[in-house]
Amino acid sequence: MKRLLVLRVIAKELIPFMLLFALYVQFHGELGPGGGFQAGVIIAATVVFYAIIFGLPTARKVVPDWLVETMMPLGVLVYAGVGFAGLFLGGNYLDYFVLDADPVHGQERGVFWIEVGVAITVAGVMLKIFYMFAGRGRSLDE
Amino acid sequence: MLRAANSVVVLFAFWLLLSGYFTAFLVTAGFACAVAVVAFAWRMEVIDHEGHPMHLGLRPFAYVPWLLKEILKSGWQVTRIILDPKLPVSPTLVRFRPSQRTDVGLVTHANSITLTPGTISVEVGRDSFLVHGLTRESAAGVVASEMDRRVCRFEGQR
Amino acid sequence: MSLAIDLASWALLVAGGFFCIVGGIGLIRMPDFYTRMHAASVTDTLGAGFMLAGMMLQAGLTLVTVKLALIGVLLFFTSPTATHALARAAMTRGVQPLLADGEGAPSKR
Amino acid sequence: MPLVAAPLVVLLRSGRAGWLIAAGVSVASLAGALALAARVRAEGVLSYALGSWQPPYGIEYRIDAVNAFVLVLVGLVAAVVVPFGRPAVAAEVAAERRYLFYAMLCLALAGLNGIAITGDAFNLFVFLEISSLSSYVLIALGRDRRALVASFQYLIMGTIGATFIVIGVGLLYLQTGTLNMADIAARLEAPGAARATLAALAFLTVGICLKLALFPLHMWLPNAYTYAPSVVTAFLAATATKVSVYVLLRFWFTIFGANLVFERLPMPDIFLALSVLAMFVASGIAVYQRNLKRMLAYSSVGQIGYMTLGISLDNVPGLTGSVVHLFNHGVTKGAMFLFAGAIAMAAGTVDLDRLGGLAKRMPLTCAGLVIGGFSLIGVPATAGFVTKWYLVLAGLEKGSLLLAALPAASSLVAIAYVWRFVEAAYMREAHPDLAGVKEGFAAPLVGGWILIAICLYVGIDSTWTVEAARRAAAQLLFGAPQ
Amino acid sequence: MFAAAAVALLVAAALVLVRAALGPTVFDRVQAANTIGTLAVLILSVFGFLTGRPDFLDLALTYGLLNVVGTIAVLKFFQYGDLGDPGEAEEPR
Amino acid sequence: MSAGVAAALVLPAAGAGAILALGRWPNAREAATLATAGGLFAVVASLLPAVLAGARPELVVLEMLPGIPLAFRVEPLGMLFALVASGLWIVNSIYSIGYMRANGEAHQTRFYCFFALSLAATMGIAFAANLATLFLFYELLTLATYPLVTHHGTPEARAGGRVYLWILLGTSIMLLLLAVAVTWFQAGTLEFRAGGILGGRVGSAATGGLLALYVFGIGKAALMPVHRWLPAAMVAPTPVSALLHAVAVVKAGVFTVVKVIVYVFGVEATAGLRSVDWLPTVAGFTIVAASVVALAADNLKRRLAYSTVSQLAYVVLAASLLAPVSLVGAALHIAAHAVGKITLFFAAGAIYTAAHKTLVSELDGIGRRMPWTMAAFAVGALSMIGLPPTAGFVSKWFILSGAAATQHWVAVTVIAASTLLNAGYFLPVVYRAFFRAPPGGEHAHGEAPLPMVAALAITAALTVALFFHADVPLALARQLVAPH
Amino acid sequence: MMAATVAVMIVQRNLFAVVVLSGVYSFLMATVLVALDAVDVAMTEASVGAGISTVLLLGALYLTGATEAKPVARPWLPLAVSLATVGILVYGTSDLPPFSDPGSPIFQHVEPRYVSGALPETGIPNIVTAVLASYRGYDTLGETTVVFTAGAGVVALLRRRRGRGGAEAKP
Amino acid sequence: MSLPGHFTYWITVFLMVAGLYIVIARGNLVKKLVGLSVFQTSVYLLYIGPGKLIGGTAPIIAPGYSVYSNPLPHVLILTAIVVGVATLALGLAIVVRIREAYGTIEEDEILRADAHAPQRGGA
Ligand code: NA
Ligand code: NA
Repeated sequence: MKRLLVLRVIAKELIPFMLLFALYVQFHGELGPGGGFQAGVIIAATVVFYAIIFGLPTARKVVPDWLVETMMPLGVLVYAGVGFAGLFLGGNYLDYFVLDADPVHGQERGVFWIEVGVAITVAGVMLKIFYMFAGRGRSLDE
Repeated sequence: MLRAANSVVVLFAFWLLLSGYFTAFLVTAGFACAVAVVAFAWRMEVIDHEGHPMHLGLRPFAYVPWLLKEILKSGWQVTRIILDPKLPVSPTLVRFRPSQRTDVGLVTHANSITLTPGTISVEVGRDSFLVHGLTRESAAGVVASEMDRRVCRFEGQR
Repeated sequence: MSLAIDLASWALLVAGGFFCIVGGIGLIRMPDFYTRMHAASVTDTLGAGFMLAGMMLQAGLTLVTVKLALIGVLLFFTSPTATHALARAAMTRGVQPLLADGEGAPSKR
Repeated sequence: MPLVAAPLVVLLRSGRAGWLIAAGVSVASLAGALALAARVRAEGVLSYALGSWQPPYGIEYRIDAVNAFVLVLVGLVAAVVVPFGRPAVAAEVAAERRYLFYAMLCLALAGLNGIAITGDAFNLFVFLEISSLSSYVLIALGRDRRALVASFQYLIMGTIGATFIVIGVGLLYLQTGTLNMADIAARLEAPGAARATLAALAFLTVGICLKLALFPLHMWLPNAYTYAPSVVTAFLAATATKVSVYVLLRFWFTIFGANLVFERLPMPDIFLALSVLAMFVASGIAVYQRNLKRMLAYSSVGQIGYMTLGISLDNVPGLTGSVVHLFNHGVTKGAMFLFAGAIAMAAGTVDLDRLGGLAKRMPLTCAGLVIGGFSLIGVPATAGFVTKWYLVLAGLEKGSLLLAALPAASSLVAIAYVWRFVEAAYMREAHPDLAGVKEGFAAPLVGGWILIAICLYVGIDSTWTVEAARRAAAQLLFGAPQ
Repeated sequence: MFAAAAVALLVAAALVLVRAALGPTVFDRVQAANTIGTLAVLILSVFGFLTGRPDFLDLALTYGLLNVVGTIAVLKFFQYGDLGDPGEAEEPR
Repeated sequence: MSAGVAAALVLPAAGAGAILALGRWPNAREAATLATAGGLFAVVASLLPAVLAGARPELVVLEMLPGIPLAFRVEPLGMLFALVASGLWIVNSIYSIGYMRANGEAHQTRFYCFFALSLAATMGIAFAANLATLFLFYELLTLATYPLVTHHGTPEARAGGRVYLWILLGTSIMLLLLAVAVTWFQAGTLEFRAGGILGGRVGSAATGGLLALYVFGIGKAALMPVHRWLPAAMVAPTPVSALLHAVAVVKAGVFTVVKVIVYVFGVEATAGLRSVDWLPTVAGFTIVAASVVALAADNLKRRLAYSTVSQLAYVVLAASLLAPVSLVGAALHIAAHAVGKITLFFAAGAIYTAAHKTLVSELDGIGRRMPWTMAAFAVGALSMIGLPPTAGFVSKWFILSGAAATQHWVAVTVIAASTLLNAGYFLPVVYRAFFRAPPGGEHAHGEAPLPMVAALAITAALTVALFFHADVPLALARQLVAPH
Repeated sequence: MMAATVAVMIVQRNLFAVVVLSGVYSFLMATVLVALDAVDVAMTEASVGAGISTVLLLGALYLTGATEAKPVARPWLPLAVSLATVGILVYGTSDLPPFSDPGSPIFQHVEPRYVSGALPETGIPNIVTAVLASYRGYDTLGETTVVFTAGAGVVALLRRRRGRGGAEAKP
Repeated sequence: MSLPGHFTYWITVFLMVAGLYIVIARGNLVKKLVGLSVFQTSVYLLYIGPGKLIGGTAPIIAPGYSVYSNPLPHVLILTAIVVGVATLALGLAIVVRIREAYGTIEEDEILRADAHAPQRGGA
């Protein structure tokens, strides 16, 4: 008897929408509430949800540890990299004005990329922490 | 593959509904995101006949109004019970065999039971449902019910 | 016309609020865990439904309505799922339901 | 820059690369700090607007004589401890965690530098948290299980402290509408006018004092320093509390102004009393410790008392003493903890009762520790003397021989605990467990001796440090170095 | 009228909160928490209208999603004592 | 010239290094010690003519604290002190070699190394051009001698070392440092200047207080009640007691006192102040009280130690009289007491080495077995008492003259009384040694090893020589008080 | 309501219940935040408080056990400390401008520039995002680093050697 | 000083006491962390409360609105929330390790275990 029947089916239906919603939050952070952090958290929450229902090992197969561990620093580097881009293009650190000929457009571009960085790191970290906690009681990890 | 493409379309529509901004950038991004999500979800193996039951067509939409009506009816009953000073409850458990054949059908049935106030599906399996009813009558109402038949119809039986 | 819409949405919102409160009262009055769940589902379904409908009427045919509908759909899917999971978890962990017929839990747990 | 280094380290996932990057970053950080200090000296206060948003709208780096000094200290300690700490890390931290360890070290360094360099009150909090969180991890990576408890204790106390700081900053913000420190200072109402100002002062002071382990808010420190890996202890002991002292200086003098803090409130008296308690009670507790690292940790609490004493005296020599002691004590304790770590590695214990006759086995390590001890006592020709000299002068300037005698008197307590080590290492019968012990790895020894050499050098030729500290003191008191 | 709705929702939430406080079983509290989540979604929607900025419904959606994740996580944990347990999902079909 | 000053400081430190490096070869090591000592004396002596001619060689190394340089300046008193210390180091090294070998002492490398370091510190004190430099080397001397005091590592040695350290470091940090700080605070300089630097800047009462800080802060001068470290230090091997606790350390103390009085307070500036009148009294009390304790002490080294306490107080007394003549006496007494007391300690060490005796009551008839040793002891004793033909007579004479000149009759009385007491505790030793019959059943022993005997003979000879040829010390002492 | 939740959290010894209640608390807090116009903050608090924190606490509880021992009965000192803190805070806030005072300093300085400048200067209508990502972008870099630190820290603390379980935890 | 005018401050105050009380008075380490979270959240209202303008709207520029609540506190508190969750995660990780090392997460028992443990070097 599949006792998780209801959860499984509903989860399958829900997860793609959750992910898309996360991305929506990411991309509309400049227009409405939300942004990289919230998006990162929702992405992580989705994977956590997936892991809860389909099991940690499955989740770890889909979103492997190496990926998560790469995401953690990658996001910070993206963010810092935007900062350095400003520096190399002749502005101060984190100066977005210089990222484009049109300063306002430059700002938009800078904000977009740093939000991407934030989301990557947040999603990575939250997931990794979840993996660490949830995986600790069992023998399958690492 | 068709299922995936269809998913992309649905998700892209979802995006557009959420967004309400139709700038070139955001629309493109929306499409890209929909594709990315589907790719990822594919990897998760959640886009299958359960996760994206497109084979059902539009039949589910016919089922919904009926369900809403049921919810209203039983909701009102439960409200009366709650507000009744005597609190006339007679909790009852019933076990019965559902007639659905697919998981989607079973889940729809189970959730419909739960959605209608006064009944909760406690255990859901292929062979038997265990339902908790607030009263004897509500519990009895789920066995071999109209709902069972309607879900079967939506599932494509008959 | 707009007055009619206002009145209708008023009515819907009031109904929603009423059912929410009823659910809350039920949650307090009901004798055991399982019966309380029934009360809660009044809030989840009727309360939420009427409220959202009331708001949709106010918003008219806009994106807001779409989002409200999405919220409604979300609740429609998730609320029974959560309730079911809760009931099942309680049953698995041996929370005995109070039964009118005094049978106790069914043998198969 | 270390901020960028840390993720790189994690990305590379190699202990060796981690070490290389961390060491490189530390040295670069020292170089940067020195360059900044030189520029500050030449050009006065530097301001760097991040994102090219002019303060107070954006966040600015604001570097003056005070934080240039602190930056140099942090850079120096890092540049010595990190490159030379490698064998200690190898011995104390499991291989698969080593790269993370270095990443944490980089983050701690980044946090401390950030605290020192920023001109924005809230940004300071953010960096404070970076350094704190990484410190918690670093401490918890100690081998002894008590390291975990110590780290947890620190986490609780540190978070309370940080939250107090946020509350204080919030109260300031509510009164001024700005977060830029210079701007807050300029917009704060007339001294003592607002209750909220006083409350902000109270919260900030308590919060910072939790972080800097002012007696009696020091409870987290001894355990943390005792059980953390030695490199961590050496690094944190030499920098973290010092940076906190800097923060206190910054808030008290730059934002609230000496007028408010010292003339309208009983702050100097309270601080004086606590400092004296720290100097005598904490040092007194140090005398009774059997564990060398713990003894040094309590000694740190006592030495922090010197710094706060100098602050509470509120005059140029006092502040000079405080600021210069940041450096002097940082260098000294950094070296001593490196040596203590070397002992722990070689002898497997830092229990004084089991270190009998150690000097025979590890002569250079012990000699370094003894010289460090001299600095703690304040023997002339060591850095510690310079501090003591200025504190005594500050007491005299206050017109009190008693105040002048206090720092001198607490040296006696320092003699007591330093001599416990001297007698154990040099005069006790050789402990049987130490039979095979030899002077261990060269790296910590070299690192420690570099710091000791600096400690001796600035003890004999203190013009550089004292001049810098005096400029910092003048900056704090009069708003410009004189 | 939205104010009235908000008040009603708040009253309901207060009632549910009583149950959350009383317990007695953990499941009661989880149920209460879940219901409060639903009510919060509604309150948020109403607030949107109340403040005249109904375009913040994303917030309500977020609530709804995370409410489910949280509730399921709690239950999963309580049933198996382990969040990562694959449960029976791996059974052959 | 300044190269000479630098050499005087660096040479012993370098010697310490060499000793450490040669630790494995005892002969080479001890040769290094001797060579360093000889070299040091040569360097110091080479500076003498210039100083006598009125030059003041200087060396400024760097700025320790803003406004306070690490600087050296050879003036007459320092010259005298340096000469005595470096000269006696040669003799002491010879003696040490004999003593350490004969007694089979452990850790000899460490011993010679720290000995050399102590001498380096002593040179620093002697040549310091300002209070801060002096304070620096003063503390270094304490630390460098500490390992020597606790050389044996026994519990008693550790206990003695603890007292030594606590009193010397304690007084210097608590009082001397404070005094230096007050001086800096008031005068704005710490430089030793003829005529003093405090003149007129400090009130009378404050001057008295500051003087008290100095006098008691300079624990090495062993003025009561901060004298206790000196007997405690007697746990050290005898060569240490001889050179350090008869010459270098204690003389550093009184030297500093004299220097502070002359160059910081200024003789003229301080002379009339009533607030400094207490000092001769305290010094006088120390002279008498220490003598009484010495009289009661049976342990020979302890008796010598209290004798030292008493004799140091002479110097302080002499300086505190603030008369030129007495200051000359103070300077001379530094030299005179040094040669005399080192002789006595040498003798005590020789007795211990040859006969393993430490108590005065055990010395019956020992003069017959160790005639050279006890003869030298007698010479030293005479010098302590202040009888001709010894150096002690000369210095005491000047001090007494000073007391008479200033009509300080208390001082005169004290000197007279103490002379009697000195005789009272030294002469019985000599009497026992030569005129009592040795107890029976003793194992036969002769003199101590040759290097020791040679050393004590040399110092005894010096004690006598200084009586006949006191011109160099006298010249230096006179320059000290010469009008500037 | 939040107060009541917290009060129950204090008394409750079943840690599991405490976790559930803290989720409720978070929802309530987020609702209040929305009422105060802080929509971005509310979204974050909701996702963090109700989502991530709950999951984390549960994960930790699984590994540590879910009931609290009876507290040792000496609550007076902590209470005194807490009350002293509060005393200062009450004192300090008592002369701050009252709620919703447009004349208070925080609306006079800095803020106007953000409100009027965000859109023309950065092209971003959400002022919070504009300030967060651009004006105070460095703060957010720091914040991201904090997150990263926590993540790497947890890994550093909980990672085990490959192949064998939990040996390193023993001292 | 008006009670309603400082309403948000009063909530802040209450949460703060409660949080701090849990942290100090409770021996269970997880509970301490929960208390710490509450304590940290108390700050949110301190910042955000005063930034609200009645009649103002959320600081997202939209046509038809001219009065916005102060966005700066929102930004700061976003950061504070993130810091809070980071602290919580780390704290829990440490608690987990403590539990593995000591077998308990009660402060008293841990202290007792350490007091009885033989004094080791603690290197
Ligand atoms: Na945003
Ligand atoms: Na139902």
